[in-house]
Amino acid sequence: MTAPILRAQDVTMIFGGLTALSEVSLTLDRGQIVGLIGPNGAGKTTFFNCLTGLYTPSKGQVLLNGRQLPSDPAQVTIAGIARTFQNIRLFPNMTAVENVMVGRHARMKQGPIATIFRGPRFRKGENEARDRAKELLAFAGIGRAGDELARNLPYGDQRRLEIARALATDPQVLLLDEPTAGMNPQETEATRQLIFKIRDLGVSVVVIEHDTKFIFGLCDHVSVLVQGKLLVEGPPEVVRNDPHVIEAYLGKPPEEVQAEVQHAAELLGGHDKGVNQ
Amino acid sequence: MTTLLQQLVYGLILGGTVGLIALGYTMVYGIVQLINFAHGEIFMVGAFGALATFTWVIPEGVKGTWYITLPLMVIAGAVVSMVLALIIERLAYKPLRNAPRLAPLITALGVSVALKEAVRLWYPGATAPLPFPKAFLAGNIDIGPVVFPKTGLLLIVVTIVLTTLLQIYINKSRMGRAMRATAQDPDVARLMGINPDRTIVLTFAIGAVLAGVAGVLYGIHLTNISIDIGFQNGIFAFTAAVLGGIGSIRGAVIGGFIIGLVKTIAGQYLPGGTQYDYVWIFVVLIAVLVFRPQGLFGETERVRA
Amino acid sequence: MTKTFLSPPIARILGIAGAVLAIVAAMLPWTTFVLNKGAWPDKATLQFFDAPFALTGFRWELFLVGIVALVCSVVKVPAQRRVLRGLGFGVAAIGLVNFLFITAEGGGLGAVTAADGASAFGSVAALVAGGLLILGTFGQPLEEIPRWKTNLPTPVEYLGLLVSFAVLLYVVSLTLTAGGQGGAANPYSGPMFLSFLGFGGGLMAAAAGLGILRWISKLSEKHRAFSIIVLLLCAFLLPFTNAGTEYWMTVAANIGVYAATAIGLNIVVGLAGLLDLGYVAFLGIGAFVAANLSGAAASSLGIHLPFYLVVIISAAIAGIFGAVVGSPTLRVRGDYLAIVTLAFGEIFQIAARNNIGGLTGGSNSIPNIPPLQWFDGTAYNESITLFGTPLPSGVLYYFLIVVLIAAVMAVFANLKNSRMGRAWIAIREDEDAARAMGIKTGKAKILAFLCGAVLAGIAGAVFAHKTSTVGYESFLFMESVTLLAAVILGGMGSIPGAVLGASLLFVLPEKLRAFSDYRLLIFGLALILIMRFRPQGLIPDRHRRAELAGEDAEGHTLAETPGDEPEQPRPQEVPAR
Amino acid sequence: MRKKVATAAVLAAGALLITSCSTNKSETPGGNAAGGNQCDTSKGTLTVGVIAPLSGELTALGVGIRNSAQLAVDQANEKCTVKGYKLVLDPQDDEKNPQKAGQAATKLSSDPNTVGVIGTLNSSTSQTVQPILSGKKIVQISPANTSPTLTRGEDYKNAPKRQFDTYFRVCTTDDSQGPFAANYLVQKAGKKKIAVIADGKTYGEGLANEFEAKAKANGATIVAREKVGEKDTDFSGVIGKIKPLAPEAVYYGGEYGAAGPLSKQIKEAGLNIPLMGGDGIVDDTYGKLGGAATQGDLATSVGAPADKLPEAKAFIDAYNAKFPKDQGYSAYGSMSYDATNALIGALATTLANADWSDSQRETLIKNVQSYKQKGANGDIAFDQYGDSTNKLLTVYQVNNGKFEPVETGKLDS
Repeated sequence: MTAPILRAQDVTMIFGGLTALSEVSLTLDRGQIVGLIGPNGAGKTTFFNCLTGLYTPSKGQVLLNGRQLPSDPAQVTIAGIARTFQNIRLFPNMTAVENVMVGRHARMKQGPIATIFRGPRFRKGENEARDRAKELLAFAGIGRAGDELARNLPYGDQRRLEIARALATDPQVLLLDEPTAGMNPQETEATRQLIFKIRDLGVSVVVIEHDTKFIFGLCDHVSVLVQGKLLVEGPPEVVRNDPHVIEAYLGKPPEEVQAEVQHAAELLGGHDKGVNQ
Repeated sequence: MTTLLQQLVYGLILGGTVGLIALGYTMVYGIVQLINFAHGEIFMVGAFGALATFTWVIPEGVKGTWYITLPLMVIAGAVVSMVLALIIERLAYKPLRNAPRLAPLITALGVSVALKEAVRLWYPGATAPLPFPKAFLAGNIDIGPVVFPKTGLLLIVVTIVLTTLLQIYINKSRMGRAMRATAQDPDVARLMGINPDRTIVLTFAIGAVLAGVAGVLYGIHLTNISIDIGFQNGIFAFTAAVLGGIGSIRGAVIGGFIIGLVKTIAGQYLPGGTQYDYVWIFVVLIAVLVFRPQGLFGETERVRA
Repeated sequence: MTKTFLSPPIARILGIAGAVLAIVAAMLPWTTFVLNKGAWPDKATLQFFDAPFALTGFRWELFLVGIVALVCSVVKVPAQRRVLRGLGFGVAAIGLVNFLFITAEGGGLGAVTAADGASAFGSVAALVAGGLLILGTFGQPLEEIPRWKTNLPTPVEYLGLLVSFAVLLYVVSLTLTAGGQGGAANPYSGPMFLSFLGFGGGLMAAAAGLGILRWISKLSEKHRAFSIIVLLLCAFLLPFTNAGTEYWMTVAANIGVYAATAIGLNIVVGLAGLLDLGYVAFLGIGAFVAANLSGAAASSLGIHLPFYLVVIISAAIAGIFGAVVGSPTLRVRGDYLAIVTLAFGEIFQIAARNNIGGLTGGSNSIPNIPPLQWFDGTAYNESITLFGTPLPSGVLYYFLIVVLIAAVMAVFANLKNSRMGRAWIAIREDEDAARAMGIKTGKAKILAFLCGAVLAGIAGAVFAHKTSTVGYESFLFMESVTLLAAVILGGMGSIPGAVLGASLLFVLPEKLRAFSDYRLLIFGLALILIMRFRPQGLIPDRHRRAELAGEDAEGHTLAETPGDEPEQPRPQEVPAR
Repeated sequence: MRKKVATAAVLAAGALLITSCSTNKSETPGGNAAGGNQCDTSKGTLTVGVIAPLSGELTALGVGIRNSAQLAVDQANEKCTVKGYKLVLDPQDDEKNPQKAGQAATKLSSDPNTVGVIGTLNSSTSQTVQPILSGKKIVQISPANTSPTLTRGEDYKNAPKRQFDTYFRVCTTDDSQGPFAANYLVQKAGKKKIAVIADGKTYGEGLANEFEAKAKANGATIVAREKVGEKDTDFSGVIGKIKPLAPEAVYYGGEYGAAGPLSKQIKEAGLNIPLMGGDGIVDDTYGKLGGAATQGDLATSVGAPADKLPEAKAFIDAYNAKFPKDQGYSAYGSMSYDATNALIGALATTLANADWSDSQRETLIKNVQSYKQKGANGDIAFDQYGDSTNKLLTVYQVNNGKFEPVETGKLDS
């Protein structure tokens, strides 16, 4: 086994006396898809923010390829972690292609002087970025939408655009924050396929999701976060059947939930309304 | 030593004015995140309103009777300021409630320019500074060689009293709670049955009343007003509000006193003297914004993702 | 949104009636008395039957609009109701301006109705005609703006562009000279100019309704290089038109300096979304640097460097200050930053007033800065002869400034459509998301300030020589607000917008000197109204324009012209947080 | 709601138009163009330009200049001073901005009928206007520029050199008024410790500098040199600073708007010393702003005392009759009146036997140069630099809020 690409060790986050995260660890191997589930307020997004440099953990550390993660989100992205947001945060007044080209920002090398004089090298770089952006849009399945303003895209396409934009930063790790929230079953399924495709590109993926069914059908490894603590982790089938998880996560006696989950599994594509955290 | 004490006195008096205006900035910003540029002009208009009342409304016979004149002028200044602020809020700011932040800020600039010009054009004689009645309380309290103008003392006392009352009101009353809730999160406040619009209007009104009172007291203290008093004192007051921590009542007033002291002390002792005393206020402003944007008494801004 | 409260036939009749009434109005007498101050007024009272074909001035304009409206309401033209509505606004504007003016001048409503045995219902009729024309468009929903083919043979498209730009040149020249130069000999230049604006605005709105403006803009985007060359050529041809007087060249050059500065500010405000309330300080820094290096007698340095060096030094120093002023952006957010910039602007002003380091001349300013010299030694403020045409003095400055603006526009456009520009826009749209894309936002923002300041510094160097005196009074807070207003009025992030905004803010006060006492008041009110009704500005940025096009389908007019009342407040999008 | 705003805007615009034009109406009664006695104006109309700040902070001063020039022009038209021509005034706003002033000058100078320009108010604006008008040989007479450099160049003390043939001024320069005040205050009034305060503008700073130099030469000690903002109303910082230095008098370079409150606040702070200023503070508003505290304050002004001159009284009466609503003629009104009359007088001489054309401009310049008349400020004539020859200065003292002349004399230097 190669060394894990991303490793969070005993990450603890304290806000003014309130412990939001307590010694949470997570390991992500190359080409793996890891899911993170938990009830509202369990600290999933806080944990995400620690992984993206938005927060610096009060204790513990996050290592990317064995190196300490920088504390600035921009540097984290440059180092190779890209993310999407729980509530879509595109650049609404830019076109889809431009949105993705913004993602290329860190991978382009053009100074202001070159920009002003537009030499051949500048044009080459610009064209490459544009081509790459179109490629990624096609990859995400929204190739037609290139010249539409992001704000005018349908909801599902906006989610895909956000993923394409994140991919444009050439990440090694992609963090997806509720990628299927508010989607219908078809869209959810398409997203799942897209994430597999991304994994096949060699990008490791971490997914936060409410839709347990989606997570269990997608991930190689699932961690359950409850009240800032890691409750259980392991392969989906193990986690799914863990009684603690069922009780803590859904607040219902295990049997009842068990039945529900199985019932849901039968209805292919039953979907979560995407309750916002 | 005498010089220092004297400058401290002057600084405190200026600080009283600035603090009173700063309350309006801090409350409005706390609730709608708008730097209400026009607030300084509301202060100015309050002073002019009181002067107009004195000149044309109060009968000749009682102009010298301070216990009639003073309350009337203060009330007039406060009412004029409040009415104006409410009109502005309704016509200029409210329609922009959901616009990007720059839009109301630019509107506020426009309101400020328009108000100042309107007074210059239509208040008789306002093209030059106008004399303001002292009405009463002439003279000083002498503390050794240091003079303490009685009107200045009044300004300071009123500032402190009004601030205390405001603090109590906001902490104890139902509307006060509504204001604090709206400042925290307007959407949640709405869910809790609070009408954010009413709360915002109330905030503007209270801020304007305080500014109006400040305008009248400022005029009485300095015995002259001009259309330019709004902009400068407005900037000072905004600095004070930021220094004290936006949203903090106590902070605004303490910030005001600090600003007043900075101006007089810097004019006295720092290089450049009075030529550069404004510069020091701006330096304080920049330094606070850069190094402690939450101010002295403000909460740390939470990072939201 | 579009109401259709009239039955189509009635609406149609109303429209035709309006058009006819507009023509009639042009021929009616307009005032009941003889205004006695200039050429225009006696013609205002002219009885049509006294001199049947002597329609001049605003009545000629009204007549023309009326004829066009009549033709358009009888003949089936594309987007008929849009066209008629635009023309209706034009008619109403002409009527309103003259109604108000004559009423005020004549001391009451009698002046525009009937008094002393004379009747003069011209302006009232024009107002009614405008109203009818507009009313007549409520019979059916507004049509979509027609889209014209943009895949014609290239020579035809070139020809179309050439003609369009020639018309543009003519319109600019007409607008500048409309109403005459004003002053004592012609106290009516203000209303005459406003009437012309109503006229031009009405026709432009009609053209916009026909989709012609969109067609032109599409074509010019398609043939970008060609358009730029033709536009530049047009700009260089302006001195050869009627507007080629010394006065208008001076005004145009002054506008140019501010337009160039406004474009610089547009980088900071329009692209990066950072409000800068002290921006004029950079213009001032550039100007003071240039003044000190110009060899002016009053400058304490007494150094005289060649102009191109001066420009570079001015730009560099302004840029350094820009970076310094921008550096708090690393820690300060949003509107707090606006206050920081305001504070910097005030500090600059106080320092300049106190003659800091002997560099600014203090209250005496730095006078007698020598004019620039052409290679053969011709001073820029001398008059020259070009192609056998004598050109007024100041025209060389005008040419220089056209080149300056072209350069600044090119820089702006290049920056905007690049990695850097996209980063700025991304920051404007959503700063956290931008950071998550690997953009070092602090660095990018400082760079925005730096670029903006550099452009202002260059403009400042030209400003110093052009004005010949540089003092702190030219760089007060109000100037910063005016520049900001130019950017906002024109449309944030839009290049032609900044030029148009600067032009309007400087031409209008020139044209309306009679109301100079109200200049600032109107200015303040205008800021409020723009933010309320058209926050995207007159020529919105491409992105925002696309967004408007979406709404157009629902039937709102695209108010391209300043004379038009915008149809409805467009809710500004709420940026996702 | 939106409609309401729109309606309000339209109404406001309408109100603006009406109010702004209603003053015109009194000048041109609608209907009949005749205005009393008819002069022969067969040869046409000539323009007298005015460049002054007509919007912004300095409006009061600018309007005073404009109205006074208007008065002079109207009187000339009534009296048929310039045979065969009607004169019109063309006031231009310079927003106190040099660039705008240049623009205004260009505009005026491109009109072939512009015979001359009255203005500007600020020395800094004059600096841009001078070369433009000079290039077209158009006379400029300033009622208010006090910087000596405008007429005599940068080195005006040692090597005076005329800058522009076309430029004249009727007001005095800083280098005569300042020293005159210093002589009086130090030698006559015996004040040896003086605090000098200025408002940072060209006029105030120049005056204060000249005063300071001469006062020092006279043996006085300048205990402080302070600056206040031109828009300030609160001077406590400055007062607190000079108070412990125990000055015997304060010299203020600036205008009455700030000087009145300053004087009052000085006295209220317990400093019972007189304030002295230049002609910029000689205005009744000074007494109103400063109240009883101004008693005993001093000022210098140009020429013999105004109310002793019949011309001055005539001017004031005529002005108040003509502009009852507007602001007073303010600090520079009478100067503007004199300047306009000088221009018109010279023009009348020039055109006594000739028609107006560009070739008359040289003659007009000569005639202005040799003009000599009594005006509202005493004798109006120009020396070889274009400065006023009227070096007569008067010291005034405030008594019951009014400036009363104390002594009149010349600067003997």
